[in-house]
Amino acid sequence: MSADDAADAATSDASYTASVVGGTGFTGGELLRILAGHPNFEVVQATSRSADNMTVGRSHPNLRGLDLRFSDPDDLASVDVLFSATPHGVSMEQVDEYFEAADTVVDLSADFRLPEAALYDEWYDGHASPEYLERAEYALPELNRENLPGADLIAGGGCNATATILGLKPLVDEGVLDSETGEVVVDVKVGSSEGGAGGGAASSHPERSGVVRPYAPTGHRHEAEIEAYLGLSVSFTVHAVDMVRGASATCHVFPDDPVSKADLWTAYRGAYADEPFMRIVSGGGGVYRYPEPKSVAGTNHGEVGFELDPGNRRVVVFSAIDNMTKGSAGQAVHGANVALGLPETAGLEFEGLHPVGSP
Amino acid sequence: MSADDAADAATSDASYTASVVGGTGFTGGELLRILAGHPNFEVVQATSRSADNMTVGRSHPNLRGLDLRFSDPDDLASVDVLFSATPHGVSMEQVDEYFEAADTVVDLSADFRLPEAALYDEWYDGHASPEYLERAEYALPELNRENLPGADLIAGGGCNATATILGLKPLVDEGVLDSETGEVVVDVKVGSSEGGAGGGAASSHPERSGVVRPYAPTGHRHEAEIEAYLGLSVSFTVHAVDMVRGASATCHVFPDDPVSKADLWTAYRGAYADEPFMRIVSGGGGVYRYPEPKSVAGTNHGEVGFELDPGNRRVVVFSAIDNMTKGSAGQAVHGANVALGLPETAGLEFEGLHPVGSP
Amino acid sequence: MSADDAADAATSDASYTASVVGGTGFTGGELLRILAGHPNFEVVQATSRSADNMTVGRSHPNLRGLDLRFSDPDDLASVDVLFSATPHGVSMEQVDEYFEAADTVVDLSADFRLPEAALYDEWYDGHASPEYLERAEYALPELNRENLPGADLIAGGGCNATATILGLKPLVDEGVLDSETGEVVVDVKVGSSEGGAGGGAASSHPERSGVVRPYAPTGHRHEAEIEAYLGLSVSFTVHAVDMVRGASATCHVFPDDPVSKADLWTAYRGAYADEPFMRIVSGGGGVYRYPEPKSVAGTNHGEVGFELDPGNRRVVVFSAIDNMTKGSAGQAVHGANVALGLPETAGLEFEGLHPVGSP
Amino acid sequence: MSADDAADAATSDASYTASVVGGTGFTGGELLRILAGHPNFEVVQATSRSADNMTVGRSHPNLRGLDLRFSDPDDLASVDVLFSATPHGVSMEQVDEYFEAADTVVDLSADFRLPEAALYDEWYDGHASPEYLERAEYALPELNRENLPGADLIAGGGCNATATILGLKPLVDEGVLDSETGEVVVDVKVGSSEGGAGGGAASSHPERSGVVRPYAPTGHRHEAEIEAYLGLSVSFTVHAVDMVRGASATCHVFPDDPVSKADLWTAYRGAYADEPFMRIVSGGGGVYRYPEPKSVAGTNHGEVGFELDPGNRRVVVFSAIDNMTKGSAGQAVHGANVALGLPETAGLEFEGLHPVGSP
Amino acid sequence: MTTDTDPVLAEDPITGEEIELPADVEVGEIIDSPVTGTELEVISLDPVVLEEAPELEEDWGE
Amino acid sequence: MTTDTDPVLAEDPITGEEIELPADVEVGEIIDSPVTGTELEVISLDPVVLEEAPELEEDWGE
Ligand SMILES: NC(=O)c1ccc[n+]([C@@H]2O[C@H](COP(=O)([O-])OP(=O)(O)OC[C@H]3O[C@@H](n4cnc5c(N)ncnc54)[C@H](OP(=O)(O)O)[C@@H]3O)[C@@H](O)[C@H]2O)c1
Ligand SMILES: NC(=O)c1ccc[n+]([C@@H]2O[C@H](COP(=O)([O-])OP(=O)(O)OC[C@H]3O[C@@H](n4cnc5c(N)ncnc54)[C@H](OP(=O)(O)O)[C@@H]3O)[C@@H](O)[C@H]2O)c1
Ligand SMILES: NC(=O)c1ccc[n+]([C@@H]2O[C@H](COP(=O)([O-])OP(=O)(O)OC[C@H]3O[C@@H](n4cnc5c(N)ncnc54)[C@H](OP(=O)(O)O)[C@@H]3O)[C@@H](O)[C@H]2O)c1
Ligand SMILES: NC(=O)c1ccc[n+]([C@@H]2O[C@H](COP(=O)([O-])OP(=O)(O)OC[C@H]3O[C@@H](n4cnc5c(N)ncnc54)[C@H](OP(=O)(O)O)[C@@H]3O)[C@@H](O)[C@H]2O)c1
Ligand SMILES: [Zn+2]
Ligand SMILES: [Zn+2]
Repeated sequence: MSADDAADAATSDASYTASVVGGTGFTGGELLRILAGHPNFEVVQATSRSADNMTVGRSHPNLRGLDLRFSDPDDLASVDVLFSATPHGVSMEQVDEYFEAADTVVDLSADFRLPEAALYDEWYDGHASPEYLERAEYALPELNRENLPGADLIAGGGCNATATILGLKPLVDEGVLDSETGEVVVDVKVGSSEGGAGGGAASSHPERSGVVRPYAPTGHRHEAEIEAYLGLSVSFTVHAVDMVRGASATCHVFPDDPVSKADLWTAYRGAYADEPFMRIVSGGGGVYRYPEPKSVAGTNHGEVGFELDPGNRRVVVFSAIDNMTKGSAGQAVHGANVALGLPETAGLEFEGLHPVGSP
Repeated sequence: MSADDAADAATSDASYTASVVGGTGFTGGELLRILAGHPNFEVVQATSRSADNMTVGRSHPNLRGLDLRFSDPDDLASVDVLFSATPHGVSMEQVDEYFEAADTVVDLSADFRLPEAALYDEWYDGHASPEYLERAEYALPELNRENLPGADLIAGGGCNATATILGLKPLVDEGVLDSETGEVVVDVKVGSSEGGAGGGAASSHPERSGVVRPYAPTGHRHEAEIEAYLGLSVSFTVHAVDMVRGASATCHVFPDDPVSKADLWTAYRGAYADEPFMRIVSGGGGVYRYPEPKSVAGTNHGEVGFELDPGNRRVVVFSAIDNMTKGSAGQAVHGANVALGLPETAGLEFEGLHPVGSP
Repeated sequence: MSADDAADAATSDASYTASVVGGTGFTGGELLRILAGHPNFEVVQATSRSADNMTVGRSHPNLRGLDLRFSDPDDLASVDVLFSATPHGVSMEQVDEYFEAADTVVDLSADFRLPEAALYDEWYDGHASPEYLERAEYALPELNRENLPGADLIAGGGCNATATILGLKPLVDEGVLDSETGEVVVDVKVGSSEGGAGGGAASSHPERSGVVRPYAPTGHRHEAEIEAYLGLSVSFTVHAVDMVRGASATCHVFPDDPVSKADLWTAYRGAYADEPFMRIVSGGGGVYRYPEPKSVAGTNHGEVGFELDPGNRRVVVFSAIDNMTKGSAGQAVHGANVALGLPETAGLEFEGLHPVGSP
Repeated sequence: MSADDAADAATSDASYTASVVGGTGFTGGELLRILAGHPNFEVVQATSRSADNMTVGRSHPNLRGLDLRFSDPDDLASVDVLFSATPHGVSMEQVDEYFEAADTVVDLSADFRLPEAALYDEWYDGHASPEYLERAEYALPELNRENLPGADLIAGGGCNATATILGLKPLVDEGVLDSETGEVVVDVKVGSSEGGAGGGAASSHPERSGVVRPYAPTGHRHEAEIEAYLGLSVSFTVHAVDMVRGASATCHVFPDDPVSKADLWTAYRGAYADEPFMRIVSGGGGVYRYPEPKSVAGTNHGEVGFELDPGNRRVVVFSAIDNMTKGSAGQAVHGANVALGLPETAGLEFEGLHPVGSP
Repeated sequence: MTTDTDPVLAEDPITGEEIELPADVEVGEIIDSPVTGTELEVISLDPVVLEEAPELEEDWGE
Repeated sequence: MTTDTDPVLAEDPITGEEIELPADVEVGEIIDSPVTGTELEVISLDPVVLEEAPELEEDWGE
């Protein structure tokens, strides 16, 4: 079944074969988890160079029920949709092979996220296949839903960029913020799964436990993505904290004109009331009054909330996602669902746990 | 629909109304989470005295999508199935009212777990409704599947007892262990959700973080349950460790006659190969070689594994569950599925996450 | 021995009797720990209403070696120095009694931190003993060393305020920042001990584990302290993260005029090179490149560091302390050491641990 | 100054030069921390192959105040005491060189712990320098104080063995346990620092967080040490749990003859009442009723406690230490203090923190 | 026909939207808005008038 | 008909059960048993003979 059959696919009996390149990795494993429970996908291949021929459950204990072994990424099966979850730089080299094997390619790396080759020269080490950049669509439906149907190269967003974009977009849409507004400070806190399965000394449990560690004080590459898609230049700083899953962005913004809490509710309700995965959590009672990564852990939900600080003419926006789902694999599947005309929430229904520790 | 229609229910369109008494609690919230995703249940009531009229999502942030408010436990709605998740002692007092409101009662407390009133005198403070004890069926299908169909009073097992029973039952069934065998030491490690939502000073984050704390050095009441259902007297010690969900039982046993690893595989495969929720994890490669709570967190799975220690003529058995699911709410729903003739895994399909921190 | 004998005290054989009001609390326990190892103090009383007559070691297991029992705060012993570690509002009511019992009073609450009664009307619920405000000296020697010698009412700083003040003061002193500069965003991450020993539902282990939780989105009272002592209005937001000890302030500032990294090093070296407890950690190699709470846990050290973000004309300043030591009890003892003419580091020599988890 | 001057050293002005081989490692760093604060040692060398010429503070952020750089282990300085903290197998190869450089060698590895070469054949891969085994003294003063004075080859105990030996020794000394008694089950829980600084995939933060992981189900080499020094064969199982520092041994023993709680108190008080580092924590009130690793974290203390289980004729013994101090570096220094005739607690006075998370 | 278990309707004081409340709400009761989660105080019943409840910060200490 | 992508069959050395292995396994390769998860070494190919692989405990240090 090819992407141009997408129109038919809205019925729940559409079925696509899929492969996952980079199946031993964290986001690769998350893709496998989601696709295994997705009614419209059948995973036929998961690749690994290091665990070739081993069962998938050996790497991902939650997938022990899956009857699948890793195979070599050099022998790509022919599938409808190929998901690639490799480190930056791999898929831009492999994209031709990917399209020989598949009709639709969904890439989770940064390789097709930015709209122009020049940005790869500025923020990365250039681009090996710039001709694909125009063809690629950013996977995040809350940002780019209208361009996804029928897209055949889908680029998953960066996890920290996703958290930030989801938090600030309603303010940009409402004109509260634009490129002329003053400082936009985005202070991000992330879990250890952001580093991927191959972490080094700084990722060892004794060194990484209990930290609040500035790990990207300035110059994080996700700034480029945020600027490209929100039109805002942001002052971005990322801290590692003691959790495994989760990215939390606190955005401190200073609108030129005063806004009221009702304005903010209107802006966020307008943007997200009909979104299947977005929740506004902003004050209220009980323990969970604002967005928190652990409220959305394991889910494709994004939580956003805000508070006014009139004394400083500031609006604080909180945004929380699970970097492994909404921030990567879940977003990729969500984007693919939209591209293929499947129900948006297919495969992404898990609502999360409570109580839950540091998921 | 009443329990005696159970035979019809194997089709996926059977539908039961349900209520949850104790809906603000940890296992009450877990019941609500599972039932909300269960194709055959519709939750019509969740009770709370302390949060009467508040939304369920205020207590359980993962249930913000649920359009339900807590109501008073004194006004029980008429339902097919009433789940009670109250502290020990409440449901033995309320059971008549429960049966006025519902055809089937599933109780998660210890109130109907033990088979005889005398055991409540010995281990608890006696029993207020001993006439119900015979009627009650222990919820764990791996132990009691044959007696569950049609049962209308179902008693969920204790979380630590469940972990232990699942670990040792195959050895009892194979005759490797019996009441004449020597010492059976069960050393349990549990997460903080076992204490329920109302924890005191010892449960505060600063005091409870990072602990290995003997919290029931001896005399834990689950010994009674284990003895009642396995016929074994066990030396039981429970430690609190730094996780939220999870119970892990390490059983050190000393069979009279030598057993081989192949014997053990035969025993455990015989017991669990056809069980939908049980996994044998015993050696092998990678990071996850033995049962671990985090491999099953959020799921209704139980993992069991074993290792031989010939020098000490010992068999070590490891058993890991999530106390909130397999150890309480999931087991209760699993038991109810069997009792009502529903597909066993209905509502319990979540397979868990990887990586995951301290779930 | 009274405070006016301070001049003699620089010899290591000066000896002061001390009492701790609020000895069961977290900062009270930390005071007892520090004073027990302090060569110039002898603790003669620790008060508690709830644990009257119990041993100190029952509340604080690290102090089991201390032969001391709690006594009633209504029966204050006559001592040289009284340390009060009670919730806000208590010491402003008790200060007359305190001075009847002691020559020198060191208060860890907010009650004497702010210079003017009007600020208590604005940020708190007014002040019961405003006549003491002028007499009080802020305890932080890095800010207020010259006014401490001979002071007899010493007000310990707020933990988050301390982290912020230590981070920004060098920039204020150098004129990089002043009240006319643009936005100063301070994004703080704190551990659970900040909540004190009496935490409620939000502080329970299951709810508090693994969080990134906005707990003071705006309007935190420490803003008042920062403004009072740095002359800067700051946009302040505090998040709870999964650690027990520690406060980390990330300050995002936008100087009017460009600064170089050399300027920053000059400013911070100028401010802190001779400070016994301050360390500049700013780039470099290995795992610990910037300030981290766990690097200073248990110590009276403060770490500060900075990074330039020329693209956004931003300077990011990181500041990390242990809220229980540098942020409260350690600062109080440091301030008392200066006030009494004792060696500054007396009792505060512990250098911390590595590796260390979530201290 | 050489070891035979030890008699003079009881005065606090004795001074020994020391080197630490393996200074980048976890126990090497802990040695450096302790020795830096030890009044009778002056560290002149810390070796590293991988961080040669780097500052010690780069590896161990708590030692930033130390003015010392790593140097090559091939160029050993001439010192009074050489501490070696290398992986198993290194010091048995280097011991001749060590003694060329130093009068006294303190080894933290397993290389000189066992009394006979045959045990190395059985439990390890043989021994390269068996002629030193008789000369070596086990470092733990609670076990071996009488043989330490004047010893010039001191072998630090294994961390898990130390916890177990401290827990069971009083029962062995009192004759409650001997080699004829029935099963002795020792169920151990340990933190991630036991794995050393070079941990692999299983030690990464995402995989190691929140675990209860059987990491040595059977056949742990510390069984050999325990048997050698207690004369007991123990059934030993080790679990990794989510903490960084700490080893907790729960010993389940079944004495032939009934013992009373008074007997147990007598046994443990007899063994430990005069020990400077041992504490009996056994019941009582408050949060900390039994031994806990976090109560002793960072200290050289050992906590032991016990409970009777008459129904099972069982005694449960709990023992908690910090593997980095009492379980390795602290024990090594304690042993060296005794060997050299220094005050036993010199350098080891730190009493720990409260509250403290997962240290 | 309305029964006493039918939800009652009210205006959310923050967003102005119509929201549903349980039939048995009482004056003075604190109840959370289904739209914003904000805690609201029931000021009057016929019609139901709601106001933002004063924030209780007990668990959010410093 | 078998193709070179059809799985090959072998006997699990621990349980004696028949297990499926990928078509392209090679002698000397380590592969985990789908039944027990145990790491098995491929000793020969025609027929496939498997043996328990020596345990690598690299990540399980003390
Ligand atoms: N982690 C996150 O939160 C997150 C969020 C958003 C986006 N992303 C992006 O997603 C991608 C994957 O991240 P991750 O965290 O899952 O990384 P990871 O855990 O390190 O996994 C990388 C995977 O790629 C495979 N791989 C590496 N080099 C390859 C090559 N040259 N050819 C084929 N396969 C190769 C690896 O397996 P073998 O070595 O066995 O082949 C492994 O399965 C990255 O681009 C990352 O930026 C990650
Ligand atoms: N936590 C576990 O891992 C686990 C495992 C197995 C079994 N269990 C058993 O499950 C039961 C619930 O445990 P939990 O951990 O969920 O406890 P929990 O978090 O403390 O919740 C108890 C619930 O019961 C309600 N409640 C208390 N007293 C009541 C009464 N007299 N009448 C009506 N409702 C009452 C409480 O709400 P209101 O006060 O608002 O009414 C609350 O919703 C216990 O019997 C426990 O032993 C728990
Ligand atoms: N925790 C921090 O990180 C931190 C940092 C900087 C400043 N502070 C400030 O230090 C103070 C203490 O904080 P904490 O965290 O240590 O609090 P805590 O753990 O709650 O302890 C408060 C202590 O005060 C006692 N107490 C309460 N009310 C009292 C009264 N009316 N009269 C006499 N004693 C009373 C309590 O004991 P009994 O009830 O048994 O008498 C307890 O010992 C607060 O003002 C706080 O703002 C705390
Ligand atoms: N961790 C514990 O809790 C604990 C407890 C009791 C006993 N022990 C024992 O203490 C010893 C050290 O353990 P650890 O946890 O500190 O290990 P670690 O963190 O891995 O450190 C090992 C150190 O040895 C150095 N090293 C490695 N091979 C060497 C060689 N061939 N020659 C010279 N130096 C070498 C390494 O540094 P370079 O590679 O830079 O030279 C490193 O500094 C082990 O024998 C362990 O069994 C550890
Ligand atoms: Zn934790
Ligand atoms: Zn942790």
